[in-house]
Amino acid sequence: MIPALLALSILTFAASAPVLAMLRRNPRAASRLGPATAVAGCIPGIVAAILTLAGAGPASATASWSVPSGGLSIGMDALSALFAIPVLIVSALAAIYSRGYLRHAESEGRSTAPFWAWYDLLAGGMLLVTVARNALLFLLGWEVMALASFLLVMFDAHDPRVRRAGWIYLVATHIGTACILGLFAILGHAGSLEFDRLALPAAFPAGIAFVLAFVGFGTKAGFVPLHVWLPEAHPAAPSGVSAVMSGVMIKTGIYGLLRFLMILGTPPAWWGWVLLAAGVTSGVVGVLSALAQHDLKRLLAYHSVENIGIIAIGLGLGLLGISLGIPAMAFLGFAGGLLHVVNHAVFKSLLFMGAGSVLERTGTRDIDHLGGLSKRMPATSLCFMTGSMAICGLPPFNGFLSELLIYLAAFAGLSATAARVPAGSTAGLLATGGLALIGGLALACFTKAFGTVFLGEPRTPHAAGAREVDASMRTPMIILAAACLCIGLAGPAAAPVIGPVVDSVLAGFGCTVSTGTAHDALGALSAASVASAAILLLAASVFAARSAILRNRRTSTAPTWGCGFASPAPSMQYTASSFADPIVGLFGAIVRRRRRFEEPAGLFPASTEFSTDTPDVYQEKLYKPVFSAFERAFSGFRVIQHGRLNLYVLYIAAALFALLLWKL
Amino acid sequence: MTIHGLLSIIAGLLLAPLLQGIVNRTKAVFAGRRGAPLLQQYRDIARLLRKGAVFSGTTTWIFRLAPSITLACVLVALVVLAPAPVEQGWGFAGDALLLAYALGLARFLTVAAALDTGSSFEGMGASREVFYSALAEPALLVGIAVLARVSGGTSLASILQGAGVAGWVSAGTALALVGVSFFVVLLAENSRVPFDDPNTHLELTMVHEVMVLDSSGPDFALVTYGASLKLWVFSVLFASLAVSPLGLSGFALLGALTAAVLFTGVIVGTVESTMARSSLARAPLLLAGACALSILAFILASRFLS
Amino acid sequence: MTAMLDTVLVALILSNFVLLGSSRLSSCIRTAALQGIMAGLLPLATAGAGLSLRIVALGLAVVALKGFVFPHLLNRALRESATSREVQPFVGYTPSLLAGLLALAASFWLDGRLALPTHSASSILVPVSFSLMFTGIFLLVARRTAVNQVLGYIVLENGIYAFSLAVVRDIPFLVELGVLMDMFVAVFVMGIAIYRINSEFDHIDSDRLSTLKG
Amino acid sequence: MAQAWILIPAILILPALLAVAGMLSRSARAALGICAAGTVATGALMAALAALVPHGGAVTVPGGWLRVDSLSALHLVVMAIVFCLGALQAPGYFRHGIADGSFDRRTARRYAGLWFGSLAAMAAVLLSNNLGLMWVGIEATTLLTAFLICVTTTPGSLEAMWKYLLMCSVGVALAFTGTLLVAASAGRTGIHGTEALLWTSLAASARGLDVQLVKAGFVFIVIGYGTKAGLAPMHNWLPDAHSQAPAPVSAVFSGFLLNAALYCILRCLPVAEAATGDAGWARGILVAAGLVSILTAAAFVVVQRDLKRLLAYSSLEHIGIVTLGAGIGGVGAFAAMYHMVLHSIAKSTAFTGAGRLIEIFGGNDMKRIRGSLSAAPLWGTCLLVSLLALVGTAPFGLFFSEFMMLRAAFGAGSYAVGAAFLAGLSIVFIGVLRHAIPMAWAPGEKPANPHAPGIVEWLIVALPLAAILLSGLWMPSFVREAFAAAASVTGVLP
Repeated sequence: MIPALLALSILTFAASAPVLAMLRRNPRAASRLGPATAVAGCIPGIVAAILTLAGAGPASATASWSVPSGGLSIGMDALSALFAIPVLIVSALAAIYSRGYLRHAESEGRSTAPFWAWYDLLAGGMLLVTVARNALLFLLGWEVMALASFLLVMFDAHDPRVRRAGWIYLVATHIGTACILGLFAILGHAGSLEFDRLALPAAFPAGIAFVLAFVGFGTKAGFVPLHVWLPEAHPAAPSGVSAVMSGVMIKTGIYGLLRFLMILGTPPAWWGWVLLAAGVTSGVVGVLSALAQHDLKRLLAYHSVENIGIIAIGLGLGLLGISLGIPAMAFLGFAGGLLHVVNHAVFKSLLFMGAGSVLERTGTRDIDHLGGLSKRMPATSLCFMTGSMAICGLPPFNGFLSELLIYLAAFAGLSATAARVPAGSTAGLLATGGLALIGGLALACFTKAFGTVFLGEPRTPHAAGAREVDASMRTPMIILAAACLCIGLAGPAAAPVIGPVVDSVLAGFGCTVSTGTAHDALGALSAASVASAAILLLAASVFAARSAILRNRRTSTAPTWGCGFASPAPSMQYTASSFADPIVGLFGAIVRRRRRFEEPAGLFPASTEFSTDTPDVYQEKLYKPVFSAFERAFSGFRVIQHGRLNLYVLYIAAALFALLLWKL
Repeated sequence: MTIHGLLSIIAGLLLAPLLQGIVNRTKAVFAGRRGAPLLQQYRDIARLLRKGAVFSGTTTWIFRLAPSITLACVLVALVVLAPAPVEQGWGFAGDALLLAYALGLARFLTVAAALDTGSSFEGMGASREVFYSALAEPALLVGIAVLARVSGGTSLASILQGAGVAGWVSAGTALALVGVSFFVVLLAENSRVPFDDPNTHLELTMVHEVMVLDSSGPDFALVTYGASLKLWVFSVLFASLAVSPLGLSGFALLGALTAAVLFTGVIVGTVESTMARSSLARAPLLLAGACALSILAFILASRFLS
Repeated sequence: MTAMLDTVLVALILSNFVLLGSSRLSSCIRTAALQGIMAGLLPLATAGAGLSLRIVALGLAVVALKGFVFPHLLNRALRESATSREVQPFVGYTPSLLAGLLALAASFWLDGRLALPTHSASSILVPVSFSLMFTGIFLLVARRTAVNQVLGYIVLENGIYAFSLAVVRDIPFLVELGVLMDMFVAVFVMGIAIYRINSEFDHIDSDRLSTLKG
Repeated sequence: MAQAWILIPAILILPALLAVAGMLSRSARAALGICAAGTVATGALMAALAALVPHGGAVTVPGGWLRVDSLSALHLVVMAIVFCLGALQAPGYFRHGIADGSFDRRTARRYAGLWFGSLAAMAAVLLSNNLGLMWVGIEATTLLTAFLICVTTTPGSLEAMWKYLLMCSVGVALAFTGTLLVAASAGRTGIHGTEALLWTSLAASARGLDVQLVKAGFVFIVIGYGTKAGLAPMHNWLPDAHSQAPAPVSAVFSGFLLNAALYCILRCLPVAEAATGDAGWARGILVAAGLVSILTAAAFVVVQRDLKRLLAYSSLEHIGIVTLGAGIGGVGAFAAMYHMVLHSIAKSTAFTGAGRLIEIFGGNDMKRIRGSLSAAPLWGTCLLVSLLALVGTAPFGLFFSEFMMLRAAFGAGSYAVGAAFLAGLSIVFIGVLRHAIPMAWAPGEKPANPHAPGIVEWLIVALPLAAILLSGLWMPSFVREAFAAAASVTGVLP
């Protein structure tokens, strides 16, 4: 039943893609059929995943596949279901959203048929990745996903920045894939590539396999410093696709990492440390880089790096919990990390859709050119605000629950067996401090983003002329915003869902936790939800009381108090760059802001310019130099193809002699 | 909930504006003035509640909604924290995070409301607010982590009660350092000197006050009361650590705690009177110092406990 | 018989040195022709008692090709290109002679190293054939004009031909014919190529054909 | 089908007749038509012959000089496909030349004659059981194809032809030496005369061969045929010849000429391995040659500016991959066969697209080719998709063959080899796509009104690409068996 549903889902995607690709000449049909097939493809998969989580238990099916050592093995267990649900729901919602978002392109006479074809392939690829039970099938899904998302990024390829982004994305994703290929080749040494038959060769150092998995899947997930493609590619894609890529596609990296770490066996402590360190680094670097941006979508992309960092902190604590023998830390760490996977999918896709709506209506992604949109786009503004609060981990929204669990994992490390396991408490401290710093900075970043874009007065005519987006774009955002709140309030219901998933992961690592104590820890979720509800209720009562008081009073409207200045103008508002400047300045070692400033000259300076941008430090200082060094080296190597026939003949002779000397 | 817990909440709700009064009175004493009455804050709030309101034409529903939600958040924080030192089994695992993040929500809305006005001054205040708090949060949570390490608890109640006499005996230095760190956080979070000067009327130098320049009437009353409650909450955190070595319980503990909270007001007033407001560039240094103290405390605690 | 064979082989070596040390292209062609004739006569010398009509025919064909057809082709190419000397070879003539000596030494070393189960007619047949091959390759590498490179190729082929006599008792006739055909066509094609290069570029310096690189 | 062997001489004779017909054709167009029709007909014969080869067995012409087994059958099929693709695209490619007179009747006749000549020569290589005859075939290919490079004479094509001619002649001469050495090694086993050059008899008594001679012979063969196959560092003629030849010829060069030479090495591989005691002596050489080729190609791909040279270096890389796979043996040899077939198809298609784009945009320089997807959708898509396939993106089949090869390398414990292989692949991936993205998407000057492709042109693009795509998703059992059987001819792992 469940495998059949999954197969139906995947086949729907796979079959509709070529059909859509052929509709290039018939854009009307494509723009209807595209979202319809995407949603239709998602539904059976969602049903299957929900059934699995609802207790139908793991199910799998195998069919033979004619490609050597391939097998059409798909399966759904709790872990797959947990990843498949956000993948499919976000894909479906983003499809509906993209229908409206692409109307603009259609009105310019561009065919969206290829877009929808790639979109279906992307969704199908992601689903395949989460349900494949054969390494070759997994790779197929993985590569289809990468290729389809690359082609989607290239949708606006007339823009040189988009082409650059696509190129960086492709390079990064390929380097990741190369590592995964290596990993699978090692694990599949015995011949079969079925997941349950994969194993490390005897005496092969597991550490190398771990590093391959970490780099391979971490590139997709976006751990610092493997993240450089992310802030390039996500903003470049059409916003619906950004929502899918940032919201769920990068999670396949997390999924793959978890799935294959389980195959690698009992983790030594240093794996956990690596993940924890990567998590804290990604979190802090991600959020700081986001703070320095004034491109809204780029900012959101950096936040994906940050949130992947938070997830990695959770998983790192989980691994450490296993290897240090602190079951509570293991349980809570995985629970928090996995819950955050779901939560981040919800609010990040929401935020990208919000940013996309803003972009669609104003034509700009530059925060400092916007402002005052909350009056003009009220629904978008409310949704974006919800997402902002959720991503900052604030109650009563969903982000709070997952961060709470990760904190609890850290506390478990700190306190439970404190005296005996100093490593556990160090990890706990690192996670606590890191999360706290990340949380504070995230709040700074999202007050900046939300405040500058939606509040105050419009800074440019683009923003002033904006209107609310239409229903097809609004509805998915409202659904996701509602989901943020609902999950946040559904703590009591979350525990029975997340518990079995974590149990299965721990079982995969060969670690069993007495379910009683561990599940008790999830009780904190219920309490947190109750507290969240209390905040809402209290706020409502206070507001009601305050409104009642004001009802009989005289209220009037006046201009904003300008401290005596009589004619304030919108351009005098605080800009996002100024807002973030103190923090960015403080962390100048991590984020390098470049300033371009023309000194005003002469007695009556006509015009002058000031602008800042913040390129990625890793790209500037790490990848660019390395790549150009390679390029120089290769250029030097061109000398051997100098055009002289004589020497070519000499090469032949030299090769002959070398081989004779070597082999005779 | 026992009577102790209930009383501690009620004390907070009722006495919070008094704490502000104590701070102001202390400062007046240091300055050689008579100063405003101790209950001035109550009068201010009552007066504001009776007034009408003026709203900026730029603002939206966010500006109107924010003070209410902010107050709700601080109230929840109070309910979570206030009974923790006196009530066994209060709260839940990780409720310290609820405290921190509820205040975070309050901050988000305050900042959003400030930005909603489109005023450059309020924008500047908001920028500083998030700047300070981004640094204060690690100091606070690492401090709590140290307490968790010492006490072995995960909820605020078990952390604050568990730090008790035994904790002071085994890791007293560490706890003292955490106390200092908490106090710095208190000053930063409540926009006190040396981070902010609540008395000044130069908009360019203010942090919290400048963010609420456009608030008026009942909304401003909510903001003012919320600020008092927030000061109370942080004072409870600091004071409970201070009274924990006394080994009291029941009403004695409640009384001592309340007294300590009010005395915290005196300390704050003293600090404000003897220190100058530090420059913007130095403020992060102080907070970083607080973080450093917390981490040092952690290292010490680990050494003491192992 | 062996004495005669050895004499021919020594003459082959000497012809190598002439080729290496001579700058006049026409004399190089003549030397190569002579070398070709000697190589063509080799099977008659090695066959001993098993001399058959087939071997004679083959030898004569080789003599005709290498001794007369090729030189004629190359001479024609030379006339049309108005080049008579190799002016600046990559490796000068004295070093070339030294290299020839080295190649000879290497040939003997390689022969010793390989310990081939060879023909008993002469003990120096294999090293001489190696030395011919090496010399051919050396000419290809060290000379500038296309004509000289073709000569190098012919010398290389001579070496291989001699080598085949040494190691394989009897190559099937058809294959032998095919080899000969190919050899002929190759040189023919090269001649045409030189002709076309000459008409296109007004020179036959192959080192100036180096625009395609990278 | 006991009489299946009749097809073998037919395959050799038919092209010879067609060459005559082509040289007598009345117009350039007719010559190209004969090329297309004749190639398809010959291709059909080859495919039929390949289909008739019994599983694991062989079809032998009485006398034993001509023989087809699984390895040559597979190559025959590839050859048929590649030549058909080349011949079918030629009328479109030379259309302008015919119109402006640069591809006149004389040229076309010569072209047709050389085309069928090389077809016959390459078929002879595959069909011969006699190592000498095989050598003759390779040498004949060299000489015939040399003129195909400069069908339309330009300074560049002459230079390329000269280099190709000389390097390959030297290489093939060395290969002949190698062949002689191998034949000489049979001296002790009692195989004499004619027999000593027959592959079947050598393979049958490989263990009795003189080890030292076989070793020397194999080294000469690898270097000699390797020159022709374009293995580094003997590859220098390859980019020149590919870049200067007309696109249909480049397609055949890259798609099959290299394979034919490599085929000769693969033929000798099991003999050399068996003679040296199956200890991996000969395989080690192939692994080294493969890796050197891959890495050399990788370095050049990154800094390339000329589209056809880029494709040529990609051929160098792939020939290296096939060599590496054959060297690894076992699963690697299977993957090598798989890879060889797919590469030939993909590369011919890539040259088809590249040729047209070069014509449309007026130059080989990749900086001139911009926005091909919108300017010439069919050819732009053709080039982009075939490049994606060539660099090994899934779900194209080359991805899976490369993965299998990696697995084989790791499975054999050669982690360093696998890692170097992976690094080379990644560099090529980056290097190729760095050029492919702007060629496909970057906006640029719209070329003047490209000619709308006809149905044949759609087919020669769509069919091969669909096949490569499908090959990653589905491998019918007969294909699988064909690969396995071909791989087993190159020997099995000890």
